[in-house]
Amino acid sequence: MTILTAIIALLALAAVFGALLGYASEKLKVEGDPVVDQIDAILPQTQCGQCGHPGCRPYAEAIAAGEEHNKCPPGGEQTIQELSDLLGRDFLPLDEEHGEEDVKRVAYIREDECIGCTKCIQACPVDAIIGAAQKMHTVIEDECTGCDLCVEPCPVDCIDMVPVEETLESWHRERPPGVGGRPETYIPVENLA
Amino acid sequence: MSLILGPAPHTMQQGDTGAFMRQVVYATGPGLAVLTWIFGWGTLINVLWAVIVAVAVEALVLTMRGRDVRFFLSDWSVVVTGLLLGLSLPPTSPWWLTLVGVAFAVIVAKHLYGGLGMNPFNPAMVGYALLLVSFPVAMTAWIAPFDVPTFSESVALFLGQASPDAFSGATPLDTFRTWAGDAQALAGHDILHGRIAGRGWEWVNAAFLLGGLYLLARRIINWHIPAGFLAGLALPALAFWLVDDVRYADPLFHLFGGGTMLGAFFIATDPVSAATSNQGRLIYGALIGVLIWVIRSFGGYPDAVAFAVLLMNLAAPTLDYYTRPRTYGHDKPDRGIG
Amino acid sequence: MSEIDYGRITRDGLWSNNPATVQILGLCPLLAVTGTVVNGMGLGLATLGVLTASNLLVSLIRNTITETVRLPVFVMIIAALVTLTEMIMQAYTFELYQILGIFIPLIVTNCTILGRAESFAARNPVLPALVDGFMMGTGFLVVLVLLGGMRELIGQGTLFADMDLLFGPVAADWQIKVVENYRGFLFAVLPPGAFIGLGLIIAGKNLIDGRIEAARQRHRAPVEQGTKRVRTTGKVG
Amino acid sequence: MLSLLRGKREPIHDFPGGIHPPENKARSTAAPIRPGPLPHELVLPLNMHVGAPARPVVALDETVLKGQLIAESQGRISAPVHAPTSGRITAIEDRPVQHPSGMTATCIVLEPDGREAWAELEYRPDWAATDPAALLEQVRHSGLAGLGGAGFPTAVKADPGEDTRIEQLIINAAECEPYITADDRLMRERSPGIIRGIRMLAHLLRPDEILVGIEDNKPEAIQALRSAAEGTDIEIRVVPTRYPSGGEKQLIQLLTGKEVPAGDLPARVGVICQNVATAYGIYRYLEHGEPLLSRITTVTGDAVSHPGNYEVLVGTPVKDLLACAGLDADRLGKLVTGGPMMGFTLPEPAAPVVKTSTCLIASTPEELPEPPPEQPCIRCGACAEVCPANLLPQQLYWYAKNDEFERAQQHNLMDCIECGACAYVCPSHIPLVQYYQYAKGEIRNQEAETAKADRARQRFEARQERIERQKAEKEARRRERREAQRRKQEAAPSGDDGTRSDAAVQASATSAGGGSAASGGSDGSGSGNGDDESRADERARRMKQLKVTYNKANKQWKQAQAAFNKAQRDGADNLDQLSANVDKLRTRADEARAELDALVQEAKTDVEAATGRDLKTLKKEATDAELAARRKAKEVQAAREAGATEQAQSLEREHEQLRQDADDKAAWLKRVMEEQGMKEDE
Repeated sequence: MTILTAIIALLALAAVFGALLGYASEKLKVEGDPVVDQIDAILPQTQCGQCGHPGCRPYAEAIAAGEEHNKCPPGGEQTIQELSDLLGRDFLPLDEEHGEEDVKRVAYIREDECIGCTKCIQACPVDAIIGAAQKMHTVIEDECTGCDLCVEPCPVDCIDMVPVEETLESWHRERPPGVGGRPETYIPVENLA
Repeated sequence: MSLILGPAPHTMQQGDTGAFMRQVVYATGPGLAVLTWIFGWGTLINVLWAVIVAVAVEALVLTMRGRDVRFFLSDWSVVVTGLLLGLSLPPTSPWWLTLVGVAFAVIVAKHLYGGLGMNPFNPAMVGYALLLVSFPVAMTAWIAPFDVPTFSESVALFLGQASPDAFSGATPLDTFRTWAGDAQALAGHDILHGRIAGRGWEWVNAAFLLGGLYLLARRIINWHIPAGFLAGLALPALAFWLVDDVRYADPLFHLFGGGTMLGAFFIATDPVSAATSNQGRLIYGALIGVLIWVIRSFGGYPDAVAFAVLLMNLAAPTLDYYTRPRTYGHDKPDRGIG
Repeated sequence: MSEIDYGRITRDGLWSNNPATVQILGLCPLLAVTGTVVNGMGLGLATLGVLTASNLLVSLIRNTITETVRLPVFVMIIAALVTLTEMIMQAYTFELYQILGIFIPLIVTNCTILGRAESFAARNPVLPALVDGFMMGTGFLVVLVLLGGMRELIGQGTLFADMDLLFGPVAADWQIKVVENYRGFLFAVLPPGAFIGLGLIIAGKNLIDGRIEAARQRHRAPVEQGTKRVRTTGKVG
Repeated sequence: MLSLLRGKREPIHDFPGGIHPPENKARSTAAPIRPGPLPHELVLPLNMHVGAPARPVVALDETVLKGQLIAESQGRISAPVHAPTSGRITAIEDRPVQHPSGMTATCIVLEPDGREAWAELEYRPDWAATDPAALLEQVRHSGLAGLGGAGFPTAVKADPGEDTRIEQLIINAAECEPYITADDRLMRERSPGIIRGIRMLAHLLRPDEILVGIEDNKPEAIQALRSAAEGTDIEIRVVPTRYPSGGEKQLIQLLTGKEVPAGDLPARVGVICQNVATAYGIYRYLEHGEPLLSRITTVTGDAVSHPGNYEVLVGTPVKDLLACAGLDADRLGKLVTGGPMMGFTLPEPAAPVVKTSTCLIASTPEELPEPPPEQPCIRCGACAEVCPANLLPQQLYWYAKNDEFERAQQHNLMDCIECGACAYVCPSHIPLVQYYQYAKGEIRNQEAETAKADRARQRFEARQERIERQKAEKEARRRERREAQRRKQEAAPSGDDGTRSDAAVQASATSAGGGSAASGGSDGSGSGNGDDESRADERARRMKQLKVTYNKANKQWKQAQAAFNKAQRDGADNLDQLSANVDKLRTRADEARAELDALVQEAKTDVEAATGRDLKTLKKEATDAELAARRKAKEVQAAREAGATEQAQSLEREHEQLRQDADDKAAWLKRVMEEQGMKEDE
């Protein structure tokens, strides 16, 4: 008798909740996945391809599809951290197979040596190089993402990747050394008559 | 020659954390003296021992954590922790009791959370609660007021060579709790009636009140927490005492009994674990007061400062969250995440 | 999943993905019943049994249940198994059953069990699921016993007291009095002691992991950098 | 002091917090204003103001006269620079400027000739009768920029826009920072000029009220101003001495009770605030035609023997000014420009005095000592009590320390005015302001980076789109050409057999079944070309072989390269040998690749020859057909959902056709490629 009660009870429950689940799965369907946009917004948009994808957007799509989120050297640890927060994944150290984090750089064309071949213009993913065939080219520094894709195609090796220099506008005080430290520094000064 | 560089401001107010903490140490002087006068040498011995243990454990932990021992000891915070815990323990406490409490306070309640400034709970009270929960008998063995053991007896108690049973007597709070509601029995206990409140303890509390007022005068603490604390304790006590003066003790008895003043001026005011805004501090203090009254009146433990403070330590971040001031130029306080 | 690495499953269960110290699952029994070794072991064995059996059953039926009803089905399986275990304990270790009380039925809600069913058994063949259940259960059991031992030692000064509750009269004299005339440290027996004890165990594990990782770092082969780069700008003349 | 406060018509409002640091003002107020030195060179930075740097309008070696424009303003928020004395331009180059980083900026260097020969100046003594708009245009050329230390171009501030009504014009004479007495001395000695300047500002702004806010620790200045303002509608309001009452927002709050909304300008609440020295500068400019050439700067500190206020030519190197004030270099510890609360330490004494230099403190190490090391925050809340903006400095500190910038912003970090009151009272000596400056700087840089990333994304996407479009256009053109050619051929009388390629096209098209242009033709496509077939087979075999060879060689080469790299890192001695090996393997790989490429090319040409179209076109056509079919399928779906059954049915028929077409084209493509021994990926 107990067994019978148990079976009946379980069956009844199964029927009721099964129906409920069926109803819910029909009514509460979720579609679309805006996470790609969110990931893309975090990626640094250098379009450098170091992640193994042709551009940041494709990599964002790949991450959303489950690829590791530690393949972006220009973004570095901060980007990995932000992606970890967004996706609820564990923080991973940067995958060195894709390169290492470096200071921000921009391309600089040594204009005397430029032969005007336009190869770098074709290579630049963000149209940050201007010039025409047989004419000298130059980099729009503000638009250069530092992807260095233009360096290799240059037949005369006249493109340098130079570190972005600090300006009076971008300079700010460093974070103090923390508990136990002094923010102070001494500098030697001469000829102060 | 060389120029010194550094961030603004280039001038600073006198005083540092260590100086603040030293003021707290000085302010406990009257209380310590009265405790010793009423309960004998045990308190003094225990306080000294607690401070020694606290400093030694702190130094040990700092060494293990690879920190600059001298620098971190210079803030005197661990001295205050040891001191407050020592003051809270019964004068009959054996050395190991103090050792366990202080070591736990410094290691678990302070350093496991990251050291000074990072601990969510008042370390001294965590140590006290641990001891009270683990060793209830030893922790309630107070000496009857003015029934002072000799110095050698105190030392023997401290070394664990004498049993506290021979000396211990109930405190006024304990007595009242036991006999509350029984008018006849209450009348028969003269420990309940001193000049202001319960015998002996009234002077202890008066002395801590004096020390607390000194701290207020030196602007080491703000008035908000003690005021809220005392009001939160006295008001419900007054209301219920007016309704039934046999079942409930009178407000003066609460204010000058047990660890009230020590708690109000020295323990609840620990800035690290308290609420930070003035409004928050007022609420924080008041809720501690109410909790103390509730636990004393209806709970199973004779005094309640430690539990009330620890409970409100938990609530402090929430209070801070809801008492955020309105920033200049904003219409209303922003309460985003955090 | 073409190849099943049983070594890996074992390592995961016992160490690198231990349900108690890494996943921090099943805290309720972990903290509540580990006052002594015997309590911890009793509950640990019960959990081990349920976990192994539930992994087995879930793996068996994994291809026949749909995504939407999997949770009720898993819970039903686990609930049935726990009820069985409860009955068994009632029959053979009655005193222990009484001591553990509500925590035996509460195994139903142990996240470890549902977690393994969901994340492993439902996606793997029977044998790996069985091994995984057993190893996870063992990992959990080890932590329960360890924590029980720590708390018993500090709280009462003994080890393996009352083992006869679990193993019958043979085990009656297994008790070891580590400290004579111990006063007892109630704190360790109370729940806060369990939290701190678990914290210490986790800290110890992390310490060892840190050492291992450091040693591995030292012997790691250098990685070829930037070998996986592609051009985003198509073929460039 | 109290008597001064009494009898006010309106009560002084209050601001929260504030501190009372030691004033240290007495020693520099004792002496009257003295002239500064005439150094052997003046260094004039082009960005002495907030906004875009000025643009030089003088050439190297040019001789300039005192008051002559040497750099003009660039854009709206900018200010021009004038020659502070007559002399010769010796350089336009990067020089160290007054900046906490000690970095350089472009400066014009002027070598004074000592003649003090004035350029021709423009007077405006009739300013009261001039139209404010014209007057404002005039002020733009004065070079004035917030002399209180902020450096915001005065003309921009005096022009709140047509539709903004100014209720209060506030003249900031509070000078709340310790040590600084420049405004104090100026008011004591030159009140009439200041009052005239204020009236000129009032003429520009037409405010309802004119309020001068001054701290009660300057009784002489108050007296002087009061008597000068006698008979005007200028009201002198005395406020209690409390730092930072001279902060713009705090002074507005003190005098009017108004708060400037976060992230907005005072004009938003109908208030304009100008510094008292700026008002004096306007007076000098309009009534005497003299642009901003010099300013009153306080030189003080224990390391100078003649502390006081100096009327310094803009551009005077700090070290020359210090020498003039009697600097004892051996005792110098910190060299602070601005006040001790908000000023910064100068790393470079060669930097010049600029328009915003209110004060120079040459302190001894005892006077402004280096701060003790930072202790842990004990959350005492002292900082929150003194914060004039009602922030929670200790929370901001935690967030800045842990780089939680988002949370810091939620706690209104950006409303911090960096007054330093919190750090002044902190018992743990935490350099709070530095934490905030760090966090603010990081946030600003991050915002700039995000903006740049957005731009990069747009440019990248635009580029991709353009490339696609160009490809499509090229394709369209090619197809058009071919179509034209075909039509021409069709129009021309063609023989029975036609050209081979024509036949192939027709045959293929027929076999594909979708080519409507094809009329009849044989169905055994490709079978007629036995020779070609065997050639294609042969090529397919060869290509397969080559592929294997290439892959193998390539792999070997990569391995060899890696081995070589490793050897190089380890410093092995057989580098040459390895290197040779690498080269050899590379050559082999390259050769295989070249041959393979040639074969592929050949295959492609054959395809073109066989079908009349190149492979790309075929692919493109197949893709286009596929896309069209899919699009139609969507339309069908949409129509169904919309309930247009009839429409859906007709669309369905169209879709079927398109689908058929797409499948056929795909099949055709595949077949053509197979015929030529190529795979999809070639």
